[in-house]
Amino acid sequence: MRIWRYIAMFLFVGCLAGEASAQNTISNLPRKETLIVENPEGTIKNAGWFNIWAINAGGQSTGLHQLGMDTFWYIDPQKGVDGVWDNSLAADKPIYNADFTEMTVKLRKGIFWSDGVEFSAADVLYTIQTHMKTNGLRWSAPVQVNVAEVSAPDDSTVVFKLKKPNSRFHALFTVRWNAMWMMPKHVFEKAGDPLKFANDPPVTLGAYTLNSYDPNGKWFIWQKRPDWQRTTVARFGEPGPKYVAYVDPGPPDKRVIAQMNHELDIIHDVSPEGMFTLAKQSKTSHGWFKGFPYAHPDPTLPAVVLNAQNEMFKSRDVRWALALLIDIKAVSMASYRGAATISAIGVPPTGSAPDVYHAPLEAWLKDFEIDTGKRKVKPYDPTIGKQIADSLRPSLGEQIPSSADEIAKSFGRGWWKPNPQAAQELLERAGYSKKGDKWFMPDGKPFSIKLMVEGEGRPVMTRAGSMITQQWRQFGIDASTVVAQGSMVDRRAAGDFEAMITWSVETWGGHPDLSFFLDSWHSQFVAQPGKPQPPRNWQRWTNPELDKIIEQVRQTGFDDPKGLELGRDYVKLVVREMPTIPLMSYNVFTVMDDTYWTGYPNAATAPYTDPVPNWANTKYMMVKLKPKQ
Amino acid sequence: MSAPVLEVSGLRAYYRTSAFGTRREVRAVDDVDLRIEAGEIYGLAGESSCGKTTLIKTIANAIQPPLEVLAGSVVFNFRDQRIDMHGASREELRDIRWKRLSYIMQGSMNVLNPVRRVRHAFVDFAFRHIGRSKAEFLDIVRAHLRRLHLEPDVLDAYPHQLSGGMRQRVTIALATVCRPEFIIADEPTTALDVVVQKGVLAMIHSVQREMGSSVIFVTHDMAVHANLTDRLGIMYGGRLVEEGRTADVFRRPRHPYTAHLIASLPRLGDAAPKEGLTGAPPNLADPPPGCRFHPRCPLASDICRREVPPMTERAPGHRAACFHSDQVSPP
Amino acid sequence: MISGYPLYLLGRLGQFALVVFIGINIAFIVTHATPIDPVEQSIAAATQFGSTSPEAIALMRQSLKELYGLEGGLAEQYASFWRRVAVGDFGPSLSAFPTPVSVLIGRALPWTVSLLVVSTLLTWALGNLLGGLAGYYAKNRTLRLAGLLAMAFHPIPYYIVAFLLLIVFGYLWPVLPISGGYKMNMARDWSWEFIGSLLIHGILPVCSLALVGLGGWFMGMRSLVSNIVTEDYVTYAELGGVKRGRILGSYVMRNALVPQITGLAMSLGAIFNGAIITEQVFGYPGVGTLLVSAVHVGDYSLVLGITTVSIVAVSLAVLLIDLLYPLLDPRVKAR
Amino acid sequence: MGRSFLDLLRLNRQFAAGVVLLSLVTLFALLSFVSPYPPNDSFVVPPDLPPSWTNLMGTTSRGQDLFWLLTFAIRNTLLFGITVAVISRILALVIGLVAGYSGGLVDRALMSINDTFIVIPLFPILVLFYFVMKDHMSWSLLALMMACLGWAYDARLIRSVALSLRTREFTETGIFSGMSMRRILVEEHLPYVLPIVFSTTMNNINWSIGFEVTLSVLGFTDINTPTVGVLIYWANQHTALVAGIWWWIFFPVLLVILTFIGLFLLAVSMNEHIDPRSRLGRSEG
Repeated sequence: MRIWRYIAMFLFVGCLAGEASAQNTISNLPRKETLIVENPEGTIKNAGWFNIWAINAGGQSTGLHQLGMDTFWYIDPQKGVDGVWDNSLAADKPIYNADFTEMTVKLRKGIFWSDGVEFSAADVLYTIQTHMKTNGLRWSAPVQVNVAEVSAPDDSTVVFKLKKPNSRFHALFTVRWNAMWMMPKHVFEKAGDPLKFANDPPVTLGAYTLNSYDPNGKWFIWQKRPDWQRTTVARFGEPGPKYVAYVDPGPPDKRVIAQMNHELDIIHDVSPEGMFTLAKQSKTSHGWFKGFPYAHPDPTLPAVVLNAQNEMFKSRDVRWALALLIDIKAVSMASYRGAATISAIGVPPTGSAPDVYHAPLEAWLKDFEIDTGKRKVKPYDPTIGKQIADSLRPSLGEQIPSSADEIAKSFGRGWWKPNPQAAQELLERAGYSKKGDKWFMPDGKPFSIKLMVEGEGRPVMTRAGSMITQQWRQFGIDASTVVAQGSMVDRRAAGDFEAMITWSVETWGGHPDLSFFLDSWHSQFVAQPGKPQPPRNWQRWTNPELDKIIEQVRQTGFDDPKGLELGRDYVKLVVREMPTIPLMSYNVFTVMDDTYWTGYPNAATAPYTDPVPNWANTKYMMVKLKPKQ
Repeated sequence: MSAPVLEVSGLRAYYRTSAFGTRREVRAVDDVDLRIEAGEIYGLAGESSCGKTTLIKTIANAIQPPLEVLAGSVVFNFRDQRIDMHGASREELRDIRWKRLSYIMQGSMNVLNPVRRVRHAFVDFAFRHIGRSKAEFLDIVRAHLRRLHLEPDVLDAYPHQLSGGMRQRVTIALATVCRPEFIIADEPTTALDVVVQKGVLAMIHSVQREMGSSVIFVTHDMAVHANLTDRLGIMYGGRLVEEGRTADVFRRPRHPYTAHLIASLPRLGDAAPKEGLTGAPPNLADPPPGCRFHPRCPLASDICRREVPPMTERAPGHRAACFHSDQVSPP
Repeated sequence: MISGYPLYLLGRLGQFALVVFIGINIAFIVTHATPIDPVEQSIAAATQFGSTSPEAIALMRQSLKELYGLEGGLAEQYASFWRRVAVGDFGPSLSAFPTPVSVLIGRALPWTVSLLVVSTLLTWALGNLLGGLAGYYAKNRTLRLAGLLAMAFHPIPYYIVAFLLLIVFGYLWPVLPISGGYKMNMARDWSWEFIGSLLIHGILPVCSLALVGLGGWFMGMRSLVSNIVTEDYVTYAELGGVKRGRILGSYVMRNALVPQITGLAMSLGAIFNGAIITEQVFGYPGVGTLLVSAVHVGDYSLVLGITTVSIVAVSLAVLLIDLLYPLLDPRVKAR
Repeated sequence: MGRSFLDLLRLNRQFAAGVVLLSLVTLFALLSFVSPYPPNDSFVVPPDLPPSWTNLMGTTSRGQDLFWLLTFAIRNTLLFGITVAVISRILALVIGLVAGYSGGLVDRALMSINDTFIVIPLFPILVLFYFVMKDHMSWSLLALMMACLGWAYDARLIRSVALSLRTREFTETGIFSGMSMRRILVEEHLPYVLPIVFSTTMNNINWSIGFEVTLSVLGFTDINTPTVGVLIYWANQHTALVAGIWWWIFFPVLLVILTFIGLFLLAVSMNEHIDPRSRLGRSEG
């Protein structure tokens, strides 16, 4: 069969030809000057759309909001380059009047749009006014709800008159992942309907402009502005990469392969196993922590969210019983293979929170008691973080920190000790009963819980969920995990679930103020069953005491130390009531490859920002990155 | 006298299968000798699964596993070429096929490619032997068809558009277009109704007369043999049991099986129902010892059960394999 | 018979129109039955991670509803859907508002069509050729081995095959690109360089589809052929000394191809659904990814757009096959 | 029937091999009833162990013994495939034969329905069905749904054979001798289309299992019922392929291949047995 020989030869030659080019995935750009970053949005359906103010019409973390956008302030989820708070377009912090009905912003001077036009108060005015008169822009609703009038007494001052007092109005312009971005007036006023304008190519305020993009939405390449000195990050130095490519690298296995081939400098997130594989096989790859647990704890708190409008979870005793049936060590192993940062309280254990909340409340937690009806138990076990570290040490050795402080930082502190006996007593007090080895509700129906998880979108949480239902099942509760692939957003909003793993707590990270999520927990926002619930109080839990705390926070300034006290009150309240069962921070396995670039943020020596590259805050990473040589 | 066109000697062809180590042999053709002279129509008769078709396949070398030729030879003596069918190369065989040796097959319904027009069959089968240009070739074919009283239009028809009898005529035309020296006709009339059958037989007869070809004509229908063939061979259980001029065989059969076949022909004025043979045809995987017909034979004796009766000449040109040849009663 | 053909044609065209109409209606009903609300999806997308004031949500919901034109009832949407489809417009996508659905499909379709036409034809031709040879030369060892391989590959879930290829040629022996349809930052100018890049990026997707698809055609063809070789007309042609190549081609394959061509037409019609897993694994652009993401976010305009294109394409393929069938198999009278 | 089964087993090597393979797979699936571990419990054994004598097929990253887990998965997957195949075969046979035989208006009407099922794209429908069913989605529902969507193609195939059978003489003989449609279809046409039914059964099972895996890979699955798809789903979530846990993928795939080859051999040998022509060819003397 001579034909086979030809085929083999053809393949061989083809492969040789391929070998040269397959190594290099970008054409016409020097790899050494290019940073390749994963965009977790994946393929962008409408790639040629760079009007970020029109909802959904295009990608956001394609580099567009990290490298192209800017607004008044940034709060860093970690320590920040120069402190947590950065005045970006603003020259100073927000200035409120006494009753929080007016906010004044002083603008930084000498900042230019990428087309050479200077940024000024007129742009701000245009942005706000456009949102006031146009419905359906990304920030139209919050602007219309809050702003009565906006004015610019001079070129670098903007004054917002608010419809009602709001001590957190600046949050709208303060980047935590994103915030309301400023529009280039000179571009948009010529563009007609701002909802239908594609803004391609975008005129940017950031240090980069668009170089090229794939019409099919697989990649976006940005290029450093020659006048980068006229942008806000210039205060910290020159951005390192000349080009930044945001790509859709495909499923997790492929991201691992791509980084092992050194064709993906930053992986946004990957499975724990993928992270371990990279740590083992690629000398140049590393995570936020130098060794285990590698991942960056995002200021997000995955929890078992119990739908408070469901009869089953109305009793605090039941909620507490469910918490006491969870063995967090097993959950940590099942979800993150131990690489989790656990938290017993309703604040993510990251950024400034451990110092402000976790450490100071440790003593209170140790003494905290719950009454099972038969006896009082102290549920808190402060050694669980250490136990997790100890159980990992035999297989991972050196990588596992040994100082109590380090352990607390990487693995968290304590959690609730599994206590089936107490859970049984609590359930019995709530009128539940056990017949044979099955539990029944007071109305005689079997006690059955469907725990909803997100599936593919959050694989680690799916794993945690299946471990938790397994533990509940072993206790005699008819628990099962259901995957709400695709429909999670709708079901979560509509309250169409019994229990789910998601987060209703997100914080600034670097800043201890809790209003970011807490305000939405006020009972005034809780929707009727079946009606959509505004983010983030997915548990639809109401409590008069909580309302009181929230109302007090609203009247307290953002940086007022009194806010911390109120925050701690909130923590104590939710520990007593257990409306959601906090598990751990959302650890993101962002993996960075040193082959072409150094200077990435890390926990030990450079905690200047969050490495997770879809955060708009990563603009600060660019100025710290240096070519490897 | 010149050599016979076809010489078959000592031919033995078995179906051999083996499953899980168990060998199975079906002795479909066992020790067959026959000769066919130039220009004669030789008939081959016998009930179904007596080995007729296998014999023909073996003669034409159309054998495929599990059929194997174990012994014997098949030799054609064409006018200027002698060919051993089982010793010749593929190319040699291909050369004689259709030019010297052609075939009219059983089940004429399906012998033509259903998705192509009839014309292509003529091209595929005969063009390489006739040569010339395509147009000239088609002219020759048309002339041939006309000679056989067929409309040349049939060339442009698909097989399914022709009636059964028509298709069989086309097949005969196809088989004879190269004026072959030898034609194998395997039950060409079996599926046809009586009237059509008669026409087809007449056609074969006239073609054969015209071209002087030799024909081996297989059918189980004794009436057809009586009307068409010059000589007749009777097969039973994989063996040739009687052979002679057709008229002789009909007049004075020398084998009880032949007698039975002839007796079962309907005749005018017959009132009594025909007496059937008892028993089933022999299982050729495990044939009875001795004469294979003995279990069903009214004349069977001890020797028949022990020894295989040899094929011996009982009258000039009339051979039979029976120990009790003399006792066979004429019809 | 000829005089009946126009009548038959008319009837068949009517059936085509009916099938398309019913199909699109089913698609309309099904897509609108989705519990996924595009407005909620947009709100979630706009409020995830970032700062959100709960008071603003209700306002946002209302204005998005107006913007997307979802205010009217189902009947109204149905009417406007048909009004638009009649002029070949599927309206704006709800998840990429205000970009028209047709623009989104138009961007993805060329990739899908070229990838799948190439791989389908290649697979079909190769599968049938090998299958035909294997059925005809049943004893040939190489062909038997090929058959065994095709059969072993056939049942492996496609995802696994694709990924194994990716690991082998993208990592262990990194000779082929594993992502995208062409190199990043390359101008789509139809230069030789660009075409070369297109081809080399297509190798793995095409091969993966071929590896898995080959077995089906192979086995189908082999069993068809092994039935056909016992047909009288094949035996007869062999007795007639017709060349083996000619027998294989004009007698055996020609007859066996009739059902295989039907299969081919249908697979070609079905390509408008895209190759979802291929696109996912190889990061290849195409309609599949678009469809999956549209389904995920409840963008029923887009789902309906893709579905309608696919319905029309498959129906057309079926129609063509029915009209051409008498040519392929003259035994079947058009009726 | 029993005799011919034994005959086939004795005489037809392909049939015997197919039966042996399928028996092994079935036996393996039956082992699920004596599994020491419930299928949904994780971390019952140490994770990530390669195959060894104690864990024949190794353990998964979820701390499950792959051998026992796979017994459940194969059982459910087989049941799934067979359910889809049987239901859709019945639909395809009835509709294909009746349409092909009747012709005319009946044919036109049936083929319109048939074509509608061919043209509506499966994927969005199944996913939307999944959305609508929410937590009630189970493999049996999915099987039912796929059976309802998976018959049309083969019905068309059967119809086309039935169409050409209709033009054959024996059908007309049958009609003239006064056989009822049901009898002609069952006694005359069915034997001719049975080979198609057998080979399409295999393809249908393969198709449905493949589709189940595709949906699983995309995450549209009920993770509480282990199937081959769910196994791959979990393996995927743990990036088993790049993490070097190859056995997590290898053994499920191996079993699927064995099942498929078993079915294939069975289909081929049954076809030979049933097909009137090749049977004649075999016994002809």
